[in-house]
Amino acid sequence: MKTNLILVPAAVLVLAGCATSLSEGEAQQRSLSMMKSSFKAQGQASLARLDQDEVQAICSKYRPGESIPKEVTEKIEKAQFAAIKYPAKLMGNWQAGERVAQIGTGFQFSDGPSAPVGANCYACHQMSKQEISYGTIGPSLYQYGKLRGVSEPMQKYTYGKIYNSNAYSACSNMPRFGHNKILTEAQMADLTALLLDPASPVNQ
Amino acid sequence: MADPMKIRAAMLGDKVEVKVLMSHIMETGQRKDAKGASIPAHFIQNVTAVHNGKTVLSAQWGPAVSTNPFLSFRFKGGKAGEKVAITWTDNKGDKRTDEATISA
Amino acid sequence: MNIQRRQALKSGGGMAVMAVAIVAGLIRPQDALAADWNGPAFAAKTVADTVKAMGGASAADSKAIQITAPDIAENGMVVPISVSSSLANTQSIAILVEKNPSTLSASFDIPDGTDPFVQTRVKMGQSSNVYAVVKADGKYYSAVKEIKVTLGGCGG
Amino acid sequence: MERAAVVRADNKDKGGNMLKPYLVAAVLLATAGAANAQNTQQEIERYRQMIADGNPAELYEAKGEGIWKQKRGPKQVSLEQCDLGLGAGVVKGVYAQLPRYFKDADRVMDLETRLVHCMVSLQGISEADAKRNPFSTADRTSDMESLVSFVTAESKGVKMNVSLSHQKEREMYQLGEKMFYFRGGPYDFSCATCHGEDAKRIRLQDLPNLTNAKDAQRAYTTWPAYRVSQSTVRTFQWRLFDCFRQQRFPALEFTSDASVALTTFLAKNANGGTLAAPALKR
Repeated sequence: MKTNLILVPAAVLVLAGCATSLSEGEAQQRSLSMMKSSFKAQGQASLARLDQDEVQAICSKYRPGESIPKEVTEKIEKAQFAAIKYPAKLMGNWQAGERVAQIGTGFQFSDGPSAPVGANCYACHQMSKQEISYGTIGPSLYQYGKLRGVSEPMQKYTYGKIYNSNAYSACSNMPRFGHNKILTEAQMADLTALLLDPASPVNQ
Repeated sequence: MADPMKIRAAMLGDKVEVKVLMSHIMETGQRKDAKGASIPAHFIQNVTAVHNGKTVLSAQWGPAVSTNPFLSFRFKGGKAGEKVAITWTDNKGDKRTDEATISA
Repeated sequence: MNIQRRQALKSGGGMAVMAVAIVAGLIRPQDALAADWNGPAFAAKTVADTVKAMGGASAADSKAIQITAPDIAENGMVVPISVSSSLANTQSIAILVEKNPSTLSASFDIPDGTDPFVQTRVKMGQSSNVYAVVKADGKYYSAVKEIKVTLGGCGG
Repeated sequence: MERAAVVRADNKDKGGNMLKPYLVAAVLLATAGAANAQNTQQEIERYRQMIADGNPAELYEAKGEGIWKQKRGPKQVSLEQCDLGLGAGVVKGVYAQLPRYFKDADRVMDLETRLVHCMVSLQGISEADAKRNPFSTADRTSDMESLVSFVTAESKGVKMNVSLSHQKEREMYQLGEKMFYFRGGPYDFSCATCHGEDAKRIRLQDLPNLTNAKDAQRAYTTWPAYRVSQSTVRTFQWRLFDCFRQQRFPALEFTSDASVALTTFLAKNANGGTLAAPALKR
């Protein structure tokens, strides 16, 4: 009996400890203010990069693989899609696209103002047979165009997906290259060509 | 002053197997520091290993040997408890000698 | 350095830049002052010139030399290479990287009683053939192995 | 046998086409992509094994021990009386229980933060000086890298055992978890973008899923590590700093609250894993 009497308060204490951990809202707020005081601006990376836009704020709430409610994804996709701006010419030059796909620098605080900004496609996607050093965070894009054809709607879809991945897949891992002004129109058109042009190594 | 080496010498059958790690930048002469100034070449040029007064290995290196160089070799005629001494000299004239006792 | 190097590695043509970098440090006059350091051999740009600078006319292919190294190096800054020779009276072993602008990486004198075997690590600016050149009984022999250097990940 | 012969023959007549042997092998196996990837992975694994023997981190461990025992700072004392969590002067096993709450500082601290604390409180070194040189550069070595190598090596073989018994430890864990999923910057990246799913890789580098215990253990217990690509030992503080750089975030300040919070989250997730640091990595 005596041991029981001692054990019970101990258990209560542990529970009380857990109960006083931060609420979801508190944790959110304190985490953000902690980050603001723990990062410092360096090179081209200002503290404003910690200010989330609506998509980033919503997507931070979901874990990878966690299913996101349909009304949430639809809302994001609709708004992001509406903001896509298409150039007159959707397909550029696949050779230039291959160069952009290989470049991994850009927007890091260590990148000087003249450092090239690339799309770094190979970091996450298999693209061609030639490049064996490719990542698997995104799906393989090998024979992307060969499987889908080069129709106008396909060009538009491909350009749009590069411009803003969230227009088609809310909370995608892929950067919104056009929406966030990472790549130029010409670069995105060149990447579209890399994916769709029958002569591109992607489609061999 | 140069940091000490890590030397392991152990009997492997009737031979002594020596493994050495040296603390050296092995600078190629082409890197730049934070201010953009070239860092001068600085690398080990000569390595010798001596056991009982006899040279058991001597080497000449260029800056293409990796930073913090690793070297392994084997020789006959050593016994547990005896010593192996390694010496390196670099292109700036820095020099370092360390010793290890051969383990069984 | 790492960032620049990655960039150099990524833009295929830029690879030579790193390699040139490796040699440039070599050929400074004060380096040649070291007593037992073969300056001309370390300044040589080809396998043939290196063999000549080491004192041989040419090096014959030999199956008695074994190079142990990975087919693919995850990073060119550290490429593990070991060389062993079963040639009688092996006197020296040298490691040469063909596409490093200074071909010779290291050479080892092997006295009597020391195994004709060395293991070390070298830098490679790009994928290249690696040669082991062995002097045995006064003659020069060689073996070759191709080693590929892969690109790294997250973008510099 | 035949396959190997073909590959070797191809190796010999090389003309700068680094893929050729793989393509030959691939054709023979009739499944191009899979064969390619498998060969590459196998060879890289072989590369890792070949460099595993003779880790230059040992040079840093030895140097770090010297710095730990050296009388330094205005007070001319060594760090040997520093309390890293298991009592003054105890080094063995401490890394397995960090980060933790320290009453004397009323703060949760990771190893680097605690070392800075000891340099300030024991040796009389200014905080700014103690934090001045956390990561070595091309032209400058870092005592912190050596000290961390020495301390962590003293926990080799010990199982990770981070406790969340103090309220502030629980809070830091929670804040670190939030940070892990925080998406921001021009690329929308969070830690979870690369480290939230199983069996992914970037280029050829495997990415640990840090939300899965096994991966988290393997990753955390092999930091700090001698990075061959950088020719130096990199600490866990550096690991986070450089991840955020590549996430396109601003610079994470050394020993900041956010760095400790995220470390608490990751270290706790690695509980049960056996420490093998400083390890050797690409």
